[in-house]
Amino acid sequence: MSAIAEEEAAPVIDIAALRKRLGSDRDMWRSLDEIAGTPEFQRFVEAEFPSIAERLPARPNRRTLLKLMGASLSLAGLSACSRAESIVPYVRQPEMLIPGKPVFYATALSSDGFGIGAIIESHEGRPTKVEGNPDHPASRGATDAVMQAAVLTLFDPDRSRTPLKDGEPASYGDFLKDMAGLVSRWTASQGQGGALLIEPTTSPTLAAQIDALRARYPKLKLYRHDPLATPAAAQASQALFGSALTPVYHFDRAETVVSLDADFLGEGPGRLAHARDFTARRRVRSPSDRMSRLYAVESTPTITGATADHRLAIKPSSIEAIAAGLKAALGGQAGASRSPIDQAWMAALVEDLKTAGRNALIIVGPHQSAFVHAAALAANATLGALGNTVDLIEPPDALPVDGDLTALCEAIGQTAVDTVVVLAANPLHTASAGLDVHQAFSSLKLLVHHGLYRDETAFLAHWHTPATHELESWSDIRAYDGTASLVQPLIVPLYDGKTIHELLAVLGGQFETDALSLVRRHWPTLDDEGWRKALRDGVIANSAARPVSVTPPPDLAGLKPAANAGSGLDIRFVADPWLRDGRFANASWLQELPRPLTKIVWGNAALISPVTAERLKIRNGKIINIASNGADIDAPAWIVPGHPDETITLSFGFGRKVGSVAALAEGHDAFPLRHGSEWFATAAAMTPRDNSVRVITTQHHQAMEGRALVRHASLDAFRLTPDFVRKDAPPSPMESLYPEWRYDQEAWAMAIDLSACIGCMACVSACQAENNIAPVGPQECERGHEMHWLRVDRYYDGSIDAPDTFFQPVPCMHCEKAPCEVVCPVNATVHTHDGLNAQVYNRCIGTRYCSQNCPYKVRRFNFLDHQSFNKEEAGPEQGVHNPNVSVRSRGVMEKCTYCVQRISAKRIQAQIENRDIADGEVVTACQQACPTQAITFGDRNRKDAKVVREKAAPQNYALLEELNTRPRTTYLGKISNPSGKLAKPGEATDG
Amino acid sequence: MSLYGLMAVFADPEALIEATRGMRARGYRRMDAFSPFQVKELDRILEIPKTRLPWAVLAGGIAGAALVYALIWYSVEIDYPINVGGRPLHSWPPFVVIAFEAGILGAALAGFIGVLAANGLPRYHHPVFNAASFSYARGGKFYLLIEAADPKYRKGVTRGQLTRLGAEIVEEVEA
Amino acid sequence: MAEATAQGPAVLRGRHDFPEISGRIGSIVLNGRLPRHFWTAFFLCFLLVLLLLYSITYLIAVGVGAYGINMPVVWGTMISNFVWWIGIGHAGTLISAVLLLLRQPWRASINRFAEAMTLFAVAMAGLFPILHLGRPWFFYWLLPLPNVHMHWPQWRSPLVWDFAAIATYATVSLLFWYMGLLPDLAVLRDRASSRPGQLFYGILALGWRGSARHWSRYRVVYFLLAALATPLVVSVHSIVSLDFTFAITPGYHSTIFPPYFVAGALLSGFAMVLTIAIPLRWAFSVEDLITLRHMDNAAKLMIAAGMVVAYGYVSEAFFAWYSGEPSERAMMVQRAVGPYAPMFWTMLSLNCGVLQLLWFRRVRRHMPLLFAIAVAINVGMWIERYVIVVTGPSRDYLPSAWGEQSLTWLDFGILFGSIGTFFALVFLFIRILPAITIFEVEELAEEEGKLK
Amino acid sequence: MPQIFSKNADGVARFVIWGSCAVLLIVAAIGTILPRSDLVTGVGEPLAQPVPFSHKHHVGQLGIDCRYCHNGVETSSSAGLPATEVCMTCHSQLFTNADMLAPVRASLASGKPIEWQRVNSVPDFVFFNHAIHIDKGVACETCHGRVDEMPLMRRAHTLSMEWCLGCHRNPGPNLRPPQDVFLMHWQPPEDIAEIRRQLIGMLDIHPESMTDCYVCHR
Repeated sequence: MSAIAEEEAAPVIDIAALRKRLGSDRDMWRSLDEIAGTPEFQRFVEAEFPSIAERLPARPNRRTLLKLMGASLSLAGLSACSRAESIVPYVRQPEMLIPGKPVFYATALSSDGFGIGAIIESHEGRPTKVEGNPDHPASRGATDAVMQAAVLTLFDPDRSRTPLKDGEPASYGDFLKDMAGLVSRWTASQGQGGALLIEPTTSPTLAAQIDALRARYPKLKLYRHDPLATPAAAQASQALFGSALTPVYHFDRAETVVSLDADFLGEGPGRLAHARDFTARRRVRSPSDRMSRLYAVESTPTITGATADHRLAIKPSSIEAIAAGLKAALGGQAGASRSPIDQAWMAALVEDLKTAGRNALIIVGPHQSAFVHAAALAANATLGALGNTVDLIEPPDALPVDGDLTALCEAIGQTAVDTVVVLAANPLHTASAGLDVHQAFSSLKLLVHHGLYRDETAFLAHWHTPATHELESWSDIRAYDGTASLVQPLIVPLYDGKTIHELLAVLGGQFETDALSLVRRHWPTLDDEGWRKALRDGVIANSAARPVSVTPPPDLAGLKPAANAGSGLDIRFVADPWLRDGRFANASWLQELPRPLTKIVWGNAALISPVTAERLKIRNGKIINIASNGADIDAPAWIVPGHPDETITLSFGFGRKVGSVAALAEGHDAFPLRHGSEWFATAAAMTPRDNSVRVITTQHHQAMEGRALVRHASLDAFRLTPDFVRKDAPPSPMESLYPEWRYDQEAWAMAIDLSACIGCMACVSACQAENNIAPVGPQECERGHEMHWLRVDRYYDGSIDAPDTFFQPVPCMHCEKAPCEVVCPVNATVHTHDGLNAQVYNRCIGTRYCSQNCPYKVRRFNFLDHQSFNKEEAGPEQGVHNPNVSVRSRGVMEKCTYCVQRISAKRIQAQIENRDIADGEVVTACQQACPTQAITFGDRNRKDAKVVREKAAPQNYALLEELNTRPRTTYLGKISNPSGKLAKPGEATDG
Repeated sequence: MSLYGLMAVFADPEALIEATRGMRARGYRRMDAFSPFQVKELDRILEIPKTRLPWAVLAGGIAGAALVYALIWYSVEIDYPINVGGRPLHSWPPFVVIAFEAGILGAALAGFIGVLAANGLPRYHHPVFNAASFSYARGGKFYLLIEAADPKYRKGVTRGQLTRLGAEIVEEVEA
Repeated sequence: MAEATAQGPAVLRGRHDFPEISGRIGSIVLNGRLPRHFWTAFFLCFLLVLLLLYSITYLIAVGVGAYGINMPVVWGTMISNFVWWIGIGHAGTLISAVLLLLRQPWRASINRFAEAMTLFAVAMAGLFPILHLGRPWFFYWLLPLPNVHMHWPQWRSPLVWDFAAIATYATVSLLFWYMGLLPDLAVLRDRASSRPGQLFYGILALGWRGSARHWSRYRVVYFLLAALATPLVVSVHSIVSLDFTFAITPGYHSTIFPPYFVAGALLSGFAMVLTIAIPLRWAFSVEDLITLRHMDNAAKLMIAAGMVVAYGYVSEAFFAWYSGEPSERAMMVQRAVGPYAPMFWTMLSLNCGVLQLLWFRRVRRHMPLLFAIAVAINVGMWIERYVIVVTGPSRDYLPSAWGEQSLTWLDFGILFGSIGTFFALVFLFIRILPAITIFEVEELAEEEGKLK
Repeated sequence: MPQIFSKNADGVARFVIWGSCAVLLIVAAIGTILPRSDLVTGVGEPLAQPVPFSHKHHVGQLGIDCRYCHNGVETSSSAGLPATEVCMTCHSQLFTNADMLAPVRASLASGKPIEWQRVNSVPDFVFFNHAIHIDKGVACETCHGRVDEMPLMRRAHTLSMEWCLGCHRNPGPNLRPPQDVFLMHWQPPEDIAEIRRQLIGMLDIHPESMTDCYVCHR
């Protein structure tokens, strides 16, 4: 790929030239149109993305090229950087656009409608990497797997490229013509029969536009379809306080946390902030340090439960009883009678909560029933936590609507609605059971669909217009705490896309507008300086929502536990952690990213507990038929230790056949089994079929086989023996015939804190994005050919029904006595002076001896041509490639390099400035993405370096140190904080 | 058409040995014996000097080993010193292995080339092939050649002596 | 006929004279006195040669991912084939060199094709390290060639040692074999009736005329080559075994490997000698030259080597347990009960079970049975190599990385292709060169006084 | 029996033996020399350019600084090629209708850039950074040769790994005071050896770490 780095001579011509021309022009877009027709752009496009150029649809070729060009154009504009209209480089990276140097921009990515701040790295106008925005409350500098994939979906060749009229390519002009007709019709009828179907959104501009539309067409109906909607919290707060409020949690203040089926580390728009704050309270380096404690009651295994000090797996329908019991116990009543958990557990929990007082926090899974939410609010209030560890704010996504998809279908049925404009949603895939959206939509007079892909709904629509990717759009968005951010384009739309704002404007009769002015107009409060600052910082200063102070009525306003006897099987629906409701199904990175606990890739399975499997004589991969009131689906079973008994976990997001990547994946679609917006169903039936399938997973063995791999101890045990990691660990033999090799310059080293690691897989995804790691597809994964340089091992320990779960990220250890190097016959992997275990791809001949001899098995081999070398044949996906990392060819070994390209960049910079590399200057991709800062990287030879401090911790140990490989990567043993009263043998000491 | 010598054919090794001993006794020196397989006594009778080829083999072995070890040493110490797995540049134990193999190879080549050179092979055209009676192929025949250049060689006499020593055929061999 | 030669140390049977011996052996080559179905058999082998060519083309076009290997088991059949063939390559040199040094008369009539077998086996073996590579076209980077990258081989790598060992072994075997051929080529030269025949064998014979002076030097150097080949043959398979023992992978990292591999090599080597000799002596009706005595001794050597191999198995398991190293133990247990258990037990039953039949003289002298056992041992030894190669990495230090590989058609295509090629070469050899050493048999006949 | 081979067969045999030895030696020699020869490396052979741009004229005679056109060279991995405008800054005044410059004017008019032929290139897996070399006192001349004497640009050195390593192992002889890196016919002062010794210290150059693989391959 260095070709791009080396050959950017071409863009520099263009940009320099364009910069000059743009300077004179008022309106950037017009000037774009002027210039972009010229062959100069096309040449740039061909130089930069030959294959894109040739893969572009024939008809609107010129225009698409123009869009592509816009990339470097907008950058051109911004590097001229003087006009408020241009987008502005991030303030921490004050770099002009110089070929070969990346530029960084702040924006915000949407997660289920909520914003998470991001900083995008852009090379010659190509967004290549997503990093977190440290100034953004929802990111705090961290990212997750889904955010990392944003750049990949941007360059997805399957994206819809042209407007479609009844499935036939049409011009945007024709679309506008038809819309003009619609507008005049609505104007006449005040919007009679018209309806908008939107997704959940927090965009203030969008909200304003919708208000404007409703003002313009009073009879226009607005429906919201969110397959992942969790309305219970709002209902509870509505009932208790008369207004729908959203809780905001402050884990940095929480001493004792009780999670009632809440996966606050892995789910929800605040997950990254939660993870940061939660683990910050649990960072133990010396016996005197303190640690918060987490009790987790959950109805399906989550990474939160895996992190918990005490975990209880239970049927989802039993949570209400626990909530009731908890509230009662805290309320001082001895009413915890029918609580399904054992008394000692409850007692310890309640005692801890009481001691914690206002620093306690009871958090409820958003999918749980309104009663549970209410009970938790009350309990928090009793403890005094309300207003301290949990605040209530006006919901950022508040938008008065006329109902959901069901209501819409009814309305269509009653012919109250004959025209529907679907904005971004894909109801045909995500509609729940018994809701025949297809039939309903087919009866419409006009169905307009606006989306990123030509998805199931688009196929049905009379008109489909491509949406812009969020990295191509001007917009704005609010974070989980209400903080607003501006969304700015990194690249002018690659394909013929329009932002949702433009589309709404069109429906409002403004045909000649652009998203930028629409958004800008919505923020009159910001003067140009403030606007630029907002763009630079990625957040709009103090726009966070103010907490509302409330007091819950004692009687929970009559909310009662739903009287469902938890008879039979429960079904617990979850959204796939990466694909969500299926919208990311076409992102190969996400398909191939192992699920945190099951390590399943390219598919999903029905998760059940070992006991249930035992009862029904089911093995892994056995196809089971799951029936729940009326509907039924087939899915392969997967046995998960610690899964609640008599419960099946089904995940949404799979089973899509639209999209070349999505179609590759196996897995089943759980929506047909779902009723309404329920998150768990009771009284389901499960019958094994006779066939089985192979569920693809990247980790086949779950036990540590009694080896001291993840060394762990309880806080008490740690206080007694701070160096517990040494206990009954085989000693490392240091004597050798050979003299030691000295490293007197930098000595790069990494420390990974296993207590902090929550197994969220963000690091793996970031590594893939940074290092051009090829996805290989389901068949190859099944054969064990996957390529991730960094893997997160997951081990179970203790009883199979309630095991302890451990995560252990395993990158290359960069051993000082590297076993891989001595066996390579061609010097393709050798040591550098700063102690890196370098891998020279162009020297490797693929004997695979190094991997053979690597006890950590962290090396990855290109068994086949996984990605094309050749820029001509590689798809537009190559647009996402990091130009500073070689693309590896077939037959070559590769592995974690400690992000050597980042080290080199920083060293060259330091050398030019004739200084040493500062501590913390070099940040590896995994470290940068990690929400809990579990990974520390730096120069081991600097006494003041953070990594040295980490490695000085008593629980620091090297993996397999008995082999005397002298790894540079070491681990801090996992420390948990179980209550002394409940100490399980497994937890009391290290295992 | 000069004369190379007299070729006498014998039925079996014993006869050949006898004849050879006899001719030596009669003072002939420039003679050679030919047999389908080695007849050990002949070495002594013909006073064939002990070959020095073993020394050549030894030299070849030492040379091969030394050269290759030197090459390795040069490559790791001087030409491209590089840290491999934290081992010292000149970590001799592994290098010895290759040197050993190279030694064997050198020795074998020296031996093979040496024996061909010493025997003056390949020698496709040789006077003995002029002898009609001389054939390897018939097998079981054993030959004694008295060169005409031998000082004691007398045309009739030598032929007579050979016949008396039990030669089946005695034939003149042209050079 | 078994009792006919039951007693007596004599290697040869019946009375002979020199023309008869050289004539019989020579005419196989010169007059093409070939048994029926010779060419049919050759044609079948040739089909396998085509299979090999196709498989190799496919492998290079598509990539090594096309056969069974994966993470963590990155080594597969290419390596086991390599070790297997090298092992087979050992018996030839051992028979001709070691038995020569030990003055074993019975070596005479079987050493020639045993050496040929060595050469072909080594040729096959030499193929696999290259096919094993991810980028085979760069195999020459293992050689210290002058290049503009200033790159050198990494001399510490056992693969480079392999390269040296195999190259040396191939060369020395070739020289040794050719030297042995010289006098016989001379015989063929003089027996050849056709001009092309005369020229062909004449050129190869280098004008050998059996001069007494030549013979004395020839014998000395021939013995010296034998003396060189003997440590070489031991070193070669020891070095091959170092490919494994040098690695820290459980199941590889074991000091018993070198002797155990050499013994294994002899076992498989003699098995292959019998696999070829038994049909050969029958087809060409040379039972009186390659006699039951040969078969009997080979069988005895097999069981001797087999017992050493068995000891290897035992000590491997014992030290895995005795070392107390958890991963070693786990690997050993997994080998016996894990996914590869069936192969492991087949290996044991063949190499240690079936072999024991050879304790019985009746079995050793019952050709069909002996042949069956030899084939069984060949199979068993291949399985042994495969088990060694895959079980270690599939169960190494981090259980999270445990995994198995599953073979594809390509693994078998290449294995059987190579076997076919090997036999095709053997057929060609028998057709073109004397498969039995004429001059040594004559010498033997002379010494044993078996002359008319 | 009759002779199979004629008298001169032995001569032929000897010739074949010694001949094949000779052939082997020759092949080895060619294999060593050819990859380093200009035939393969293309050193010194000028490429035809759309516009016969003469560094000799612009640098040698007019003395235009390198950075005027290659403006990224001090800050970025890539030196960068000049935009058409950059050419036209002068040529809108000078030689305004020289035929030679027609392509340049055409380019400006049509916006279609001039397609130069790349002269100095390294493979994709080699990551070369201009800035660091310039900043550490490695002159343009050192790698690109006396461009002020090249009517048409040509490759001055092989740019092979061997050649790169030569300097990365022993940079001293190629160093000059950083302010002089853009000078063409630069005459080293007589105390250059001393200066270079100081430069290595001053510029904090570590030759021992400059041969680490990842310096060029990532």
